[in-house]
Amino acid sequence: MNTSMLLILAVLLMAMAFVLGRKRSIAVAGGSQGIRNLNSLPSYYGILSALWCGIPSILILVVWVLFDDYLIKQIIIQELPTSTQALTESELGLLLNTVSNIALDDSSTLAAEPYIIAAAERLNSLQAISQMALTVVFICAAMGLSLFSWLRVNTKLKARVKVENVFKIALLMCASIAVFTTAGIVFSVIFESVKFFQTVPFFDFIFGLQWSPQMAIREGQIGGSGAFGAVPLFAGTMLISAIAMIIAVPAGLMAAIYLSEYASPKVRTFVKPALEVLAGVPTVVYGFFAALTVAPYLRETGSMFGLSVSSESALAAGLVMGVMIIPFVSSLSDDVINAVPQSLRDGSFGLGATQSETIKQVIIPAALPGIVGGILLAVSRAIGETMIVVMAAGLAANLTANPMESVTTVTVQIVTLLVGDQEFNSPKTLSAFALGLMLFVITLILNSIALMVVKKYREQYE
Amino acid sequence: MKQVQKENDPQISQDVSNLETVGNIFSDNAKMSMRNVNVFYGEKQAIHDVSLDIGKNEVVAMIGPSGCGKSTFLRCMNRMNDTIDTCRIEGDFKLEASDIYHPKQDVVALRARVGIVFQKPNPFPKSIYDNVAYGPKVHGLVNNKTDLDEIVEVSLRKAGLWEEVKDRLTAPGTGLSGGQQQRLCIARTIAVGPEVILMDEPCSALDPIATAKIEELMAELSQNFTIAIVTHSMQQAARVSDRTAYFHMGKLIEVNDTKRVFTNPEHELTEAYITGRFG
Amino acid sequence: MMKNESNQNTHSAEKPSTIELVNKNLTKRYRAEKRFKAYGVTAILFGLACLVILFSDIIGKGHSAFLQTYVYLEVNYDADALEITDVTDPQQLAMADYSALVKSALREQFTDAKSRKQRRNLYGLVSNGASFTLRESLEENPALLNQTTGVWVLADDDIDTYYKSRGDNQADAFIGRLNPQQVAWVETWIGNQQLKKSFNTTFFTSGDSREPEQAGIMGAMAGSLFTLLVTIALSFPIGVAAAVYLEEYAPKNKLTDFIEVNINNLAAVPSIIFGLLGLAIFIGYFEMHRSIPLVGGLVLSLMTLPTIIISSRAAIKSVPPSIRDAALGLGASKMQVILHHVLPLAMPGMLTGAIIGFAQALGETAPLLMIGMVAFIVDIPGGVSDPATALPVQIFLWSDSPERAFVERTSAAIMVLLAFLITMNTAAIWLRKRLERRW
Amino acid sequence: MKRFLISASVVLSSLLVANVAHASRDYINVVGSSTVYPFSTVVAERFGKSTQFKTPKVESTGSGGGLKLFCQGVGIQFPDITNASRRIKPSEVQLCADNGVTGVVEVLIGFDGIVIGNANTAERMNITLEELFLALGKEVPNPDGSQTLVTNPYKTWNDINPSFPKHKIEVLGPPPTSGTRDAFSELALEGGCKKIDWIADISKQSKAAGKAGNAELSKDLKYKFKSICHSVRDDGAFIEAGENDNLIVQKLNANPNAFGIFGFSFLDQNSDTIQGTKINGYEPSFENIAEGTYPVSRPLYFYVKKDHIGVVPGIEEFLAEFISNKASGQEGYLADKGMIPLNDDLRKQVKADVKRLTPVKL
Amino acid sequence: MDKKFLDRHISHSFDNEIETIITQILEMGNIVEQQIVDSVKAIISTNKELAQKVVQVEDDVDMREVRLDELCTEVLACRQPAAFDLRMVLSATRIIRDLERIGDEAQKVAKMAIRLEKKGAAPAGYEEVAHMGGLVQSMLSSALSAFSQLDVTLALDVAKADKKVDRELKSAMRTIVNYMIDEPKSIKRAMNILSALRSLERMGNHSRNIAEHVIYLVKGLDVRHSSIKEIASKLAE
Repeated sequence: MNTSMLLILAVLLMAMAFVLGRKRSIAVAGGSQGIRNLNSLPSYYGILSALWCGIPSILILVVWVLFDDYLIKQIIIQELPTSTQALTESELGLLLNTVSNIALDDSSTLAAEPYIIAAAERLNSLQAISQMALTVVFICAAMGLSLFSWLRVNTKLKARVKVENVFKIALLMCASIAVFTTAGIVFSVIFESVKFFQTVPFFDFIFGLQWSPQMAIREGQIGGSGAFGAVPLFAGTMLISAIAMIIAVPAGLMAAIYLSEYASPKVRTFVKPALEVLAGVPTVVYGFFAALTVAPYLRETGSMFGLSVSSESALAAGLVMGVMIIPFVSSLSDDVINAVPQSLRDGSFGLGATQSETIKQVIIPAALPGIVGGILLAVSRAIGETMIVVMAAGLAANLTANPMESVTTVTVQIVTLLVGDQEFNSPKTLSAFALGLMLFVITLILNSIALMVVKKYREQYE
Repeated sequence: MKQVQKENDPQISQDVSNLETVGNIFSDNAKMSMRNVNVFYGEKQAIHDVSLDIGKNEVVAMIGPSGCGKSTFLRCMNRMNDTIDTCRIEGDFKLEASDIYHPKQDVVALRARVGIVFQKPNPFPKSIYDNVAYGPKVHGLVNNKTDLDEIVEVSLRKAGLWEEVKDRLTAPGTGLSGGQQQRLCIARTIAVGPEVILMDEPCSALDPIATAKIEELMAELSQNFTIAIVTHSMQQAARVSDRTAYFHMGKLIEVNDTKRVFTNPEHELTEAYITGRFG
Repeated sequence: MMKNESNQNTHSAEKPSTIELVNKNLTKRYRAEKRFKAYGVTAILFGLACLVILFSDIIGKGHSAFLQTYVYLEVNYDADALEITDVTDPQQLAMADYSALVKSALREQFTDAKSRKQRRNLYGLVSNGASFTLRESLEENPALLNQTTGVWVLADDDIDTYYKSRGDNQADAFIGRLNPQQVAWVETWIGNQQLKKSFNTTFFTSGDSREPEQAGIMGAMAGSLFTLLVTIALSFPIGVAAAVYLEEYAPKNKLTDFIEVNINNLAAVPSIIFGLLGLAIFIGYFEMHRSIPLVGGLVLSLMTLPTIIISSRAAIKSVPPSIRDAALGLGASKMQVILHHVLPLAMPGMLTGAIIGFAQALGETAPLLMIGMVAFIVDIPGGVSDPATALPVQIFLWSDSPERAFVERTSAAIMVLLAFLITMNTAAIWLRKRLERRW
Repeated sequence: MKRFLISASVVLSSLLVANVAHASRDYINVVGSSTVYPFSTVVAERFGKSTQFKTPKVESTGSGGGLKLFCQGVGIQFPDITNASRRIKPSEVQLCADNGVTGVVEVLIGFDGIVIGNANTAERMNITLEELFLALGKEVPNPDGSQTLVTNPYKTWNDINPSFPKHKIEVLGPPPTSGTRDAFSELALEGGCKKIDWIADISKQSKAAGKAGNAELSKDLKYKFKSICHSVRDDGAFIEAGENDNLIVQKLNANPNAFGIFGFSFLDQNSDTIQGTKINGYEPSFENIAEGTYPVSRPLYFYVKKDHIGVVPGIEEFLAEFISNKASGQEGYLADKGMIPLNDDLRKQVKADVKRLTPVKL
Repeated sequence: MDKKFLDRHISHSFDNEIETIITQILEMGNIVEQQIVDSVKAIISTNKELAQKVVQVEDDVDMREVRLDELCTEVLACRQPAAFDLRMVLSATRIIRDLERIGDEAQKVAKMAIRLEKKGAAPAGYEEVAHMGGLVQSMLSSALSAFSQLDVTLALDVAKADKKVDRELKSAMRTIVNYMIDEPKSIKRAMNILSALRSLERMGNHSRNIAEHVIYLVKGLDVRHSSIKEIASKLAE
């Protein structure tokens, strides 16, 4: 039986264990009249039995599947002719791939040597044996454990408590995945970053004003100075994010205010989803829009006024990013504005304030912490946005505050450094990971601040 | 002995639509007068043909079971119901000579003259000072800080809160106790200098001591202001008001002197309500 | 309190009437009001205008990709040319050289193609996918052997672009790489009404191709589907479970706080960092293959998980405590309360949040760049462990292709992707409207 | 039952993970240069359609990224073939060897012209390599004629040559991480740089010193020469525009004053909107590049892991398809896609090398 | 006026309390009424036992008064009655007081009976006593039924009957005074019968008070110290 069949079998066995456990508990209690004597409802005994039956046996299955391949291959290797024993590990791996390809597909046996065909046959038979053994062990374990739990059923067994504990632990594990993810992120960038900081001093990286990763990555190539000062990148990121925010915050906030305070329900039902579509448009699409529609337009408009706008200007990327973030800001602000109690509006109207006065002087101040929190979240989104800037912003690491010049961002550099011509162990490639780490840390800080602000705001109203 | 009737509350199902208001809806010195008011929420009619005068410096209490339309009526008096889209109002509302619902009547100006205090204390999340100063500021009643300070102090004094908060005017208004918050809201309303103050169940969220303080305050305010109050507490209506209006299913059933209503109401529904026979 | 009465009187004397002061300022205040409202309308119009510009830009560029040019050729299924001896042998039918038929058909029509180079140019007018069309028709109907019939076959992408841009006026046409002789041939076809535009089924039924006329988004859609399936299968149950734990069970302690901070942070971590995570953990550490939907799905699950947890928590929070108290008061256990009352009531909210999360995952590109899903894959994936791309990645790839005809296909693929996203968002909104409960 | 669903899905996914990680592979895995990618994919597609093998998977990772993946080891989780728009470096050969990848077969498949182009609504230029160097070099010879270097002072094209239009110098080009950039600086800039005698002398001196046995001096001079010739100005005239050549093409359309650096195939496909700048009087055309009169073209390679041949089905057949006349011959379909094929002699040699699977030697 | 909805409060225990008050008042009324009957009988038939019973019953009446008062106080404190309920409780306390006074007067009459029994029968006035006794008894009885039925007409009748009692007393006094002038020796005994008559007249007054309370209870009109005419005209409004 193969793994998926066994899984189905496991489900069936668990169902059986459930039924048996349930029946047993009723029997132990002395018929349906005696259920009151039981510590828990009969179905809990059933579930407990099912868990006893299912979890360990499925664990066995998992462990088996994880290791049997390795063991079988070891056996095959042992049995290979001595000539092949001397092969390096990677060669052996290739040989094994040949073997398993042949084992899977008989048609390609033509060119193979006899010992390989033998090995393939051996592999097939070993796999069959393994599957048989697994099936037997699995069924025995499942049956035995259900019998064990069946025997344990008595009126004093706290089945419900046990089941709920399992439930709770499962839930806790799910909740902890976030922690593992964070750990995973740190893990995936930290080693390379450490390597990077061994070549480039940390403070040079943090405070350096020159970014030019044009290191010679192969002999004979002459690059630039190879400066790794991240300041221009972060400045560029901040510039683009700031432009985006200048667009997104007023537009998003005003849209949210208009929709929640002025618009009729009809307008709201139409406009709100329409604006949310803006948030759903893939960033790739925005990237093209920015690079091909907005940037040339800005350039032309700029030249009309005698300004020289770079065709990769921070402005274009920022504008489009701002458009993308509008719905983000507006829906966050909308939530916060709606959370402001109606009584405050009534209070202000009751005093004779106009709607805009009420909004400006009561609602916005009351919602301000929440709005600020939302904006900070939007900022961290802008900072982390990749595709738009990859397509629309340039790669020149200029340290400038002029939005009409071309700047580059952290994410752009990560993508270019990792997708372009690279060399392992060159600080040029490693710097991508250091940048990733920095980006993670910065968004972490921003988010923490945002969350603190939002939390404080919530406490005020709850 | 009287026969004990088995049917439960027969009067509730009884059609009240063609009942005439009993008692005296008129006031000699009317500050506000409402005539033939009908209010609809969408299809549903919330108020049926109600007429009522509120005399100058008089305290009029509106009582009645939940959903009888008393709050709606009160809110219509300074057009707070404008904010509800489905709400449609017919009839005449007059504040002295001006028509409240006249298309040219400005709602902002109206509310400056007819203030309102709500059921739940709703101080703005600002300082005590700013709460009181809010109204004068938005209406542009003062030009300088000294005047504003004065208005704030006078209002807080009138609301009986000055002594309690004078040392912490910059503290947030939300930090006060429930009763203090409600008095702050009253001070906030007074600060605009309205002619009429509407109170929508101002004490329902307060404990008896705070309630007593507010009632005391109302008694004093009634010397300078005209007050209309909606309340669920009949005792409160009896204590603070000069006249009492009883609403039932959107109809104004009875208006009379408070003393009369609470000792010998004219209408059986009023009597049934205030004696606790339904509600 | 009335000791201030005199004070108040003087006060009233200074300020004779509130209403006069109020009226004095009214005009100014209403102007401000109008202005403020106008800002709001402007903001919304700005947003909508962006939407309209964006969409019209895409639709304007991409609508033509839904039509495809076909050429009518008189083809003689010559058994000798095909080297078919036994028409019942599927092996022979499959391996036969159908392109020879196309070539001979073209040669017959345009006898002026003499030199080798001219002939090459002539053959270039028809897509190399034409031979597949012939094979299919012969396989379907073996009686066609040695018969001459008219067949509509795919035109080459250059012809497609030419014909689409041509309109009624030859001068408008985009000639591109066509030489004058080719143009003349095509004009002959147009004169003979041998060209037609019909709905581009290829675009929806086939995988990627380097020939624009044969390229389709089926492979990318299947890849997106598998990726999304993995994402849904993992992130929804786990997200809901985590939300239940945090809302219902979690004690107030350091661990819970830590988990919470982590979740909230992950929600705003740049997606590219998740790509780095996938590269290091799933591909580097677990040695999974590159470019497979499973890895993509795992990465995207981790990315959407925080969104789902947060929205599920909000949904659970919105179930009033009174319902929990009521059930607990009747003696239900915590688990029963959650399973019987809280989850069913919170489900609409959780689903809405989840759909939005999935829509986000569907449109995500950056993390997939890192795990090798930016690849040329022709075969339509059949499962989560077959190499695949995803729709947004396909867009990214096509946008970088030199062939002119890919420009419109890129926009068309964007339209398809947008259609999916809008459908998902609409579903979320519909669900929210339909199942929303007010307490 | 929710609990069951949750645990079942977790278990199921871990099983899937386990299975996938150990599964064997039956398709060819190609990674590497984004320049070779368009050609490699065409071959892969035809190969998949005309044989019983699965269509190879082609990833565009950049030449360096491809080689990095390629050299990580032997085994099915590593790629079989990597494309490169430059030759493999000794350090990369070393890395491969360190990881047990010894038999790396090099296949030269053709050339790619690097084009400097602008929108065809603008004026067509005829530029020399020297002028190009003056326009884009970071430090250029002092315009007063002295043998010193100054930071590039040229702002507009007609500063360099009065016959050029009076436009701001604005060139969109690939980032330093790109192979195209390497090729451009090597072929175009160095080519122009050498035309300036006193700089060319540095190179000659270096060679002379090398012959004389003074390795140190030779290296220093060589470095000096290269740093003059390969440094691209970073004052905004040269705009690093990413590796998406199509985007560059479209940006040129939007901005007629700008020039772009991109592969020949993009010019080929977009000849209606952009035009190639003549370099040294030669237009970037198929023939000129193939004949070598157009000076800026680079070789395209791919590298095959010999150990994988016979393990992953179809590698040999794929190689055969790639170097067949049908594909990379003078009249092959790759030429249609814009690749400049090898001349016949070179091709014969490559074919022979591939047949013998001669490992690369540097 | 249709007051049938006034039958029940939302709070049943409030209903019960009011009910208890009413029943107890009626019970007390019955006892007091019996006292009147007994005391009149005792004086006419110089029945000492009967008279003593009247005196003894008085303790019970007093006790009932106290208890009912308490009950009314409780209702006032806890229920804060309004309108009809308020008037009911107020009337109840007043009716109780009046009933108690009637009881007192009946006791006085009974004491007269005992005295007369010791000193011998009075020269005259027994007929008048019997007549007035009957009148007063029926007044009280009517007042009580007016209370129990909230019958304003009946109550008005009671008020009218009080006039009659007054007239009766006047004529009886004339008769007895004439008698006393004729027979000065029997003045002491005659005085006894005279004070009994006076007591009866007071009982009549108290009954009228009860009737007035009923009118207040039902109509909310305070008709104390008003003439019958005034009352009648007020009621007619």
